[in-house]
Amino acid sequence: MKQFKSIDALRRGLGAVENDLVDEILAGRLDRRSFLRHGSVMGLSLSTLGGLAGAVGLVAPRRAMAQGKPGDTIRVAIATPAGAVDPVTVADDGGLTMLIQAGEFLCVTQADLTLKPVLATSWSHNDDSSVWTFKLRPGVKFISGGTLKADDVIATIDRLADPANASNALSAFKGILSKGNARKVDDLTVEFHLDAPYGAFPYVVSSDNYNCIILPASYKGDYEKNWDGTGPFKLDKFTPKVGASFVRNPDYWGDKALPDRTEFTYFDALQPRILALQGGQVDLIDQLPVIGGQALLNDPNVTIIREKSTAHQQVHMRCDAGPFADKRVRRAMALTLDRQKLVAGLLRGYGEIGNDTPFATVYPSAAPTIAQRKQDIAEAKQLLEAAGVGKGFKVNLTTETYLEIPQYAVLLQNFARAVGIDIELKIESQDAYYGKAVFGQSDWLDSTMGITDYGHRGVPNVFLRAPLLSDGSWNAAHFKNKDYDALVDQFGRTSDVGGQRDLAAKIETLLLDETPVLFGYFFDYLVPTRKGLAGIPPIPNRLFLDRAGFV
Amino acid sequence: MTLLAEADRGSGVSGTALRPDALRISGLDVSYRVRGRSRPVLRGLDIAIPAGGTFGLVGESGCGKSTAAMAAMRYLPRNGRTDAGRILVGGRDVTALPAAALRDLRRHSVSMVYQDPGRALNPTIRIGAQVAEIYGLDGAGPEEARARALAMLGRVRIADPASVMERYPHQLSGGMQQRVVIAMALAVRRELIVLDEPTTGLDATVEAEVLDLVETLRRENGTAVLFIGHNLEVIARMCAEVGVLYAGRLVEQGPTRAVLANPRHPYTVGLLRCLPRRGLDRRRERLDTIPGFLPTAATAPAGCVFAPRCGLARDVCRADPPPLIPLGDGRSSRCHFHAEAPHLPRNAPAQAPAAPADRAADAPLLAVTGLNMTFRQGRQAVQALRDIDLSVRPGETLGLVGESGSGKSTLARILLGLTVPDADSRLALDGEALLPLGRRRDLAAIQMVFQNPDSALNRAHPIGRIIGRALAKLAGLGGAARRERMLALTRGVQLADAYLAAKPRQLSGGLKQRVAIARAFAGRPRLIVCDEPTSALDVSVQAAILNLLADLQAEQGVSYLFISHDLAVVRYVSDRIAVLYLGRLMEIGPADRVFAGPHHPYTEVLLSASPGPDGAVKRVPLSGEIPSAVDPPSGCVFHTRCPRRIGPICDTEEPPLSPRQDGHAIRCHLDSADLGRETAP
Amino acid sequence: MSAVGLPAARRTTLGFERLRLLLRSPAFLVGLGIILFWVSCALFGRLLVDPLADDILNSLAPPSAEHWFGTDELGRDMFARVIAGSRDILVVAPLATLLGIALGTALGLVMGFFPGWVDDVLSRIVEAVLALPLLILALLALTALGASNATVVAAIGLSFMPIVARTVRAAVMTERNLDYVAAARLRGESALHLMGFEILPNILPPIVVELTVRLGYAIFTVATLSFLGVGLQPPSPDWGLAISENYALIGGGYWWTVLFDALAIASLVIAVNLVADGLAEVAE
Amino acid sequence: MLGLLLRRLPYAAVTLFILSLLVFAGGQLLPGDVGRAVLGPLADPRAVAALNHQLGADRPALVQYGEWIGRFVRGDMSQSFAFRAPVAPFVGAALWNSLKLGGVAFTLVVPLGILGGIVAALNRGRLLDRAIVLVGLSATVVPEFVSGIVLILVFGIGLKLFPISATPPPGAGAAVQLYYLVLPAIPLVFIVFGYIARMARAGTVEALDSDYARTAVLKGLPRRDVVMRHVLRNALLPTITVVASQTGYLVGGLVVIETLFHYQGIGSLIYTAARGHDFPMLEAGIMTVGVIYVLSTLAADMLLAALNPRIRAGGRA
Repeated sequence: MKQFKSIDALRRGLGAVENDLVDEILAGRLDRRSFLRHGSVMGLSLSTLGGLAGAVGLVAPRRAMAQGKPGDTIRVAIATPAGAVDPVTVADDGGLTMLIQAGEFLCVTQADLTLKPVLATSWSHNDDSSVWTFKLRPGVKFISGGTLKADDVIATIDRLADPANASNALSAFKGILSKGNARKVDDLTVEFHLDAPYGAFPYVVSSDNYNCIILPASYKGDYEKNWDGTGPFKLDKFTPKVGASFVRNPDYWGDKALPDRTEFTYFDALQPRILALQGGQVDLIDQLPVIGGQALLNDPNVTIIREKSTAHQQVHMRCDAGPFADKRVRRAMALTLDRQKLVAGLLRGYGEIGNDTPFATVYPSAAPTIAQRKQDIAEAKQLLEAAGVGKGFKVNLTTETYLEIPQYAVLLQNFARAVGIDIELKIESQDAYYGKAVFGQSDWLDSTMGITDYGHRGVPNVFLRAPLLSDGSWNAAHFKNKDYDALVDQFGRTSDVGGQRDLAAKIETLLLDETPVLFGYFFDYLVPTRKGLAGIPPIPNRLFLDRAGFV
Repeated sequence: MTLLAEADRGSGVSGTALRPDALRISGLDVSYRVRGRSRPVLRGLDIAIPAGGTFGLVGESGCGKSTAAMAAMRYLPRNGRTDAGRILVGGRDVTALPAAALRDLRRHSVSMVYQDPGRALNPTIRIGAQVAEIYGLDGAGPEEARARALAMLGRVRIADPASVMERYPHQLSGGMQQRVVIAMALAVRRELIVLDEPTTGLDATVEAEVLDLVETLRRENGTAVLFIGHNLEVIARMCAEVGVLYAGRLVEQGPTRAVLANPRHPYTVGLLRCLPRRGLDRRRERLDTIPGFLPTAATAPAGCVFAPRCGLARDVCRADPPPLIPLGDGRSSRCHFHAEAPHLPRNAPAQAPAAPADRAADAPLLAVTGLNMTFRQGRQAVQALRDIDLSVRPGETLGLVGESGSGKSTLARILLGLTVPDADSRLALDGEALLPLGRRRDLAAIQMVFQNPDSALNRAHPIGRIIGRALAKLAGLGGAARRERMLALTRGVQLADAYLAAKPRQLSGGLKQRVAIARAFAGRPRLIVCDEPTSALDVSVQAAILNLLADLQAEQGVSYLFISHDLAVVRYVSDRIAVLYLGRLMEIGPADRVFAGPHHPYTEVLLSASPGPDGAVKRVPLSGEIPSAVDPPSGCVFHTRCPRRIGPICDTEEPPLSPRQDGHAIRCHLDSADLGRETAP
Repeated sequence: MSAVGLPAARRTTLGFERLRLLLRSPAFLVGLGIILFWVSCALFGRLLVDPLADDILNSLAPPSAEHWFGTDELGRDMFARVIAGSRDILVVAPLATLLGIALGTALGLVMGFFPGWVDDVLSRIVEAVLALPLLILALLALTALGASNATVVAAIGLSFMPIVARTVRAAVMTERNLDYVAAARLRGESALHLMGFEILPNILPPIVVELTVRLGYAIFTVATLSFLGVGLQPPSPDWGLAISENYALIGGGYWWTVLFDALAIASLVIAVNLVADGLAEVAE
Repeated sequence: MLGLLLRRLPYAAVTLFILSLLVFAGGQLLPGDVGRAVLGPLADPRAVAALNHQLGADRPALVQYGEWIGRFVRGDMSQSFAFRAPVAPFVGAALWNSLKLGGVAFTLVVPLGILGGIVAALNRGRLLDRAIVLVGLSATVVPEFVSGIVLILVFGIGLKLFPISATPPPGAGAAVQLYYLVLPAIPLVFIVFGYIARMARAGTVEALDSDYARTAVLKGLPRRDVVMRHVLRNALLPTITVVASQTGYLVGGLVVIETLFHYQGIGSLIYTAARGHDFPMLEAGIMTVGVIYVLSTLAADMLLAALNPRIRAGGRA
């Protein structure tokens, strides 16, 4: 039941792009989730969005997220941070989990890919999305005592955008935001002048870009000394390589954290984490891959928090040399995959099938019109025949030991065998696989065929750019296509979802034709918890515990 | 044949008639289980030693004599067992005693002195405690036990026993260690003491002292002795009775004097004929030998165990084992034809090979002048050899004698080029400077025959390869020529061709030594250094090897530098003799002159320490231990131990090696007239 | 003197005697039997079973008539994997052992043969390497070299080198003072000849014993490295790797994914050690 | 004794110096670099270069080593690359953990192993001997991860008798810490038991067969005295060396146990440092293990010397 009156009332306050979004909803091309997500990027307040959604009849599916009781101590097993916990350099899951306990972002990507305002209350952009204006939340106190101001945000962003700073966020800012381009409007307003128009910019300063926790302008690079931030927790005790504990921050600007205390214990390997949960020594572990995690998935004493994510494993095929230089061969390889079986078997259903493009169906911009690629051995054989390798060939697949990648590799090997492609596996440690991570000194970037892990992102932009653009620094497939580059550039500038979808359809078509990278599946984010623990938001890779408690 | 005196040992002690025999072994069969098979070692052994009596059990290696000793102590190895027979010690059957009684027997009645005293003492316990332990068992309190231990160490003539009490075994010399063991064995008065080769491995001078000590203490305590040995001289000195063991059987037994004087078993006869005796000279008469190989009890034939090697053997010998036939006067022999035994035909012809002409006038083959050898030990410089001048003429044998530590082996190694002497030393072979091994031109010229044939042959290589390689390297031969020369060489050392394919471990010690000799002769050697070439061999084998060396010398005109501690052997083989003490040449000269005297006092001591089985020489005692080469005595290095020290001059001034007569030179301040001479003819 | 012929007792060769003794030892025979079983599995296993064939939809099936040892997470037959899992370890471990023995023997020969500064310097280096536990050493080597069958061989071989060298050095030290070496010197043999042709054949018995002992360690270490994820890599059905991949599953009741591999490792190392023990006893 | 110590110390120092050189040289072989290791594969190369520069990891290797060794000899273990904090506390904590675990294992296994070996030797050839030898052999050769997993399953998850982690909660008392270390110590006991028992058995057998034991028996000493006074002291000499040689393993070689039982010991410290290219941490960890090894061999030598007068006088070759 659509309430056109209220829609119109709401629409009066919106710009052209936002109105386009409403059009999309009305045309039935967006589901509630996508609508909310997309709307949040535009800077529409959640209440506005909620009103719009309600008006157009998109009823929120009530998630049964039980609320725990306050005052508990939550014990968590996470991966050992690989090095110093430093917002500028952290690159690993353990480290970022540490960062987000006391630190906060301007906005946070929610489970449904919407952005929740946190330290920013709202944001807006100019016509071509090249200048974004963020309004900051007033009255936010740093643990160290100061109050959040525009200067703090600018200092934080400049610190991360400075190429001289060993900043891990440089990749994310590359081509989007440079140092000095965050400008103060007033104490609570910041303008970001982008290098080029970018429609999904808020994600770049959201929890998606986990280095972007906002620190005081006076921060000196000694994070482990003071664990400053604005978050619901403050550090109690930290022992490098062993663990950390946090207590409730009584001065938190928002709802005070429920747990009295959170205790993180660091583990180097996954199996001991699983055993620790089974042995009752911890209440949850940070993340569970399906492979190796079966014991917990079936454990009646364990509840699995599950959320769709866009994390996946890319199978790249060198487009510039070797057997895969012919796109027919790449397509043939893609046609050997039985994706249903992959998801059902390898992921036990905890994931969804991929269509050889980064557009997971959870992205609102994914084009709904593109047909799903299916296993077709006959066609694959024809393609190989046409490419002159009907008899098959031998090829090496190099990859890393991480999550279920080795098993995926084995399955690929078995799939490919059906068309005579004989895959030899070379499975290395992550160090060896990534090497120096530059062309010519990295198995990842130099191999004929490889599988690489990519984490969850709130928008597909990152996946579309570095791994696939002609000059992309992670372009292991050595895919060079001017049309593609142009399409992605356009996609980045486009902020209306309809336009994005049109472009996505073109990109997807192109990628399906070229198939530089196989996207076999997107796997779900799973967090196993002790039964009775509630209040943990199912946000992929971001463990927020302020609402956690036992029922 | 002159025979040994001192017949009254042991058996003459009065008042023993009523006491039971100290040891009575009857019908003893012992076997070992080796690799799952039972191998007999002793068969039907009968021995009786009266209280206070002395009995020597003599035999060559593998005859079972040590097994007899251990069986008497009831301490056979784990795989050994007594199959039959009784062993009575003081009337008590040790094979049947319960554990406590056996311990009691060992505490009070029987004790033992071992072959290797260094290993018989616990390396981690002080000497004092080890000796005192015995008195503790005897019921003495700690104080008393220590006091008695101290006294006992004094009785075995250990100088400064109080300090020795505080020392550990490795801090003592071999002789001292053996004294300690003897002290423990004789700490309390016992009925029987078993001595198992107690002096093997000790220098002759030390051996003599240890034997004297045992004899004295034995007399004082009236203890009976079972003496196990391979050395007839020693047995003759120590024992009233002797039993000759062969392949696990006693073949002859009787009063030592009578047995040695008039042996009645072909084996005993052969054994005695093998010994180089005084007056024998390789140039005149060859030693006799025993053919064949030593069997063990397990490999001995069915009939008489000696039959395969016996020149008198007839069919009956090969069929029926002879019993121990009593001959009267307490003697017995296990021989069907004991009466003929003294007429055993010679195995080796007596005729010495035609001696080469006396070449005393020839230019020396080897000339050593001013040889010094200093090596560094930590920060100290140790002079192992000092100012050695000597020469060896072509075809001549120079005997080199001296106690262990005198520098004999170092000298040999220098000649061979294995060790580099101090820079100013001059060595020449045929007038040409003798360079260290790496730069030596004619390697074949100087070769060596080693002491231990087991280690001298590479046990991984077949004999043919060992000799063949030497021929290739030293004679430059290859192919058929090498093969031909190899056969000639092996036949020359009387080694059957069949052995060429065998590995060393399949050969007996004597055969191995033949291989080593063949190897030394592979090139055209001018000088062969023989470093105790027969000391590891049994007497019967030694004779064959000495004959062989003599034959080869006569044939090829090679010179030998013959190192040995056995003066009888040295005397037999040498033309000239050099005596070393603490790296100094003390005496050098023609063999006859050195033996006849005048002797250097040290030579005199050496000679008196080994009188030979038939020589009764007045013992000249040698006091103290050989000083350390690190800190040699001032003046004459021998002055600290010299029985003829004349005064302060010996302590301060080193005497020169002064020529006496006929190429005889002695390093002593004394005049020739005042020096000792050989007492016996 | 005429040769009477070889003494009878000495005629049986030592080698034959040793073999006879070995064949009387039940422990040795059991060990040998187990090793032969695994070797035949390694040789012929893959002719009979396919350890890689997945039946992904039938994963983690318990043991049954169809899958005697059940299936793993990819639905692969555990029986096939256990059988085939013997291959890599039985290739890698012996090769690593041989490499270590070869290098260690060479080094030990040099050290033992050249006392003085050569030995001093090498000994210090060997000692320095020995200061690190074997596993750490192998881990470091593999981290540096990257994991593959070849690098595992190299890493373990190199880690064994100093230990073997020390054993060989000790053996050489006693040998080199024996007179046969002096005799060889006296005929002008080169150092290489002395080491390789004179001394080496005589120290083979301790080297063979060392070899069998090292083989046990090598199997142990290969399995451990695989377990730690730096040794053999997927999809090898290697036992240690399988245990590493699956051990977190046993808490969920999937014991069959680990048990049979564990038994396989245990049986193989015990067997090798039984054989090593037997050989060592006989070599004495 | 002191002389022996003074003689051996320079050797120990040289050994450690060579060790540091070897590790340093080996470190050059590690793939990638520290900047990449810290920032991850997806980081911008400019950031990687900046971090390498900050850490000084982009300087010539010899310069880095020179600076490191210069600090090390002054007792400064430098800063960790990955943690950008002094290395010493990390190594200290890890070492202390390793020593605790190794200590528990040692305390259990040394008496057990020696007793087992002696009992076996005294019953040579009998059933008891064979049983001890076989159990020792089997326990020794089964990898820790096999026995460890079994223990975790049975006692940790099944019976819930013991915690499956070796790390006690912070602030735990000695008893609790011990309780946490029991389970992880058991696989170590298994591994080491066989070695010690075997050496103790061999030593005892040798001593029992020795000439001095014969002397003692033939003196008429009761068997108990022979064993206690004459056999054991000599018999245990080789065992001491074995125990010492296992110290290095029990301190530095516990990567498997540390992984299985989630314990921060020096072994896993070294391993993660190597993987993270954390050169100062790697060097410090290895030098620590090296020092432990050197010290334990030195201690064993001293003990041997104390028990064996021959060594005391001469020193070992």
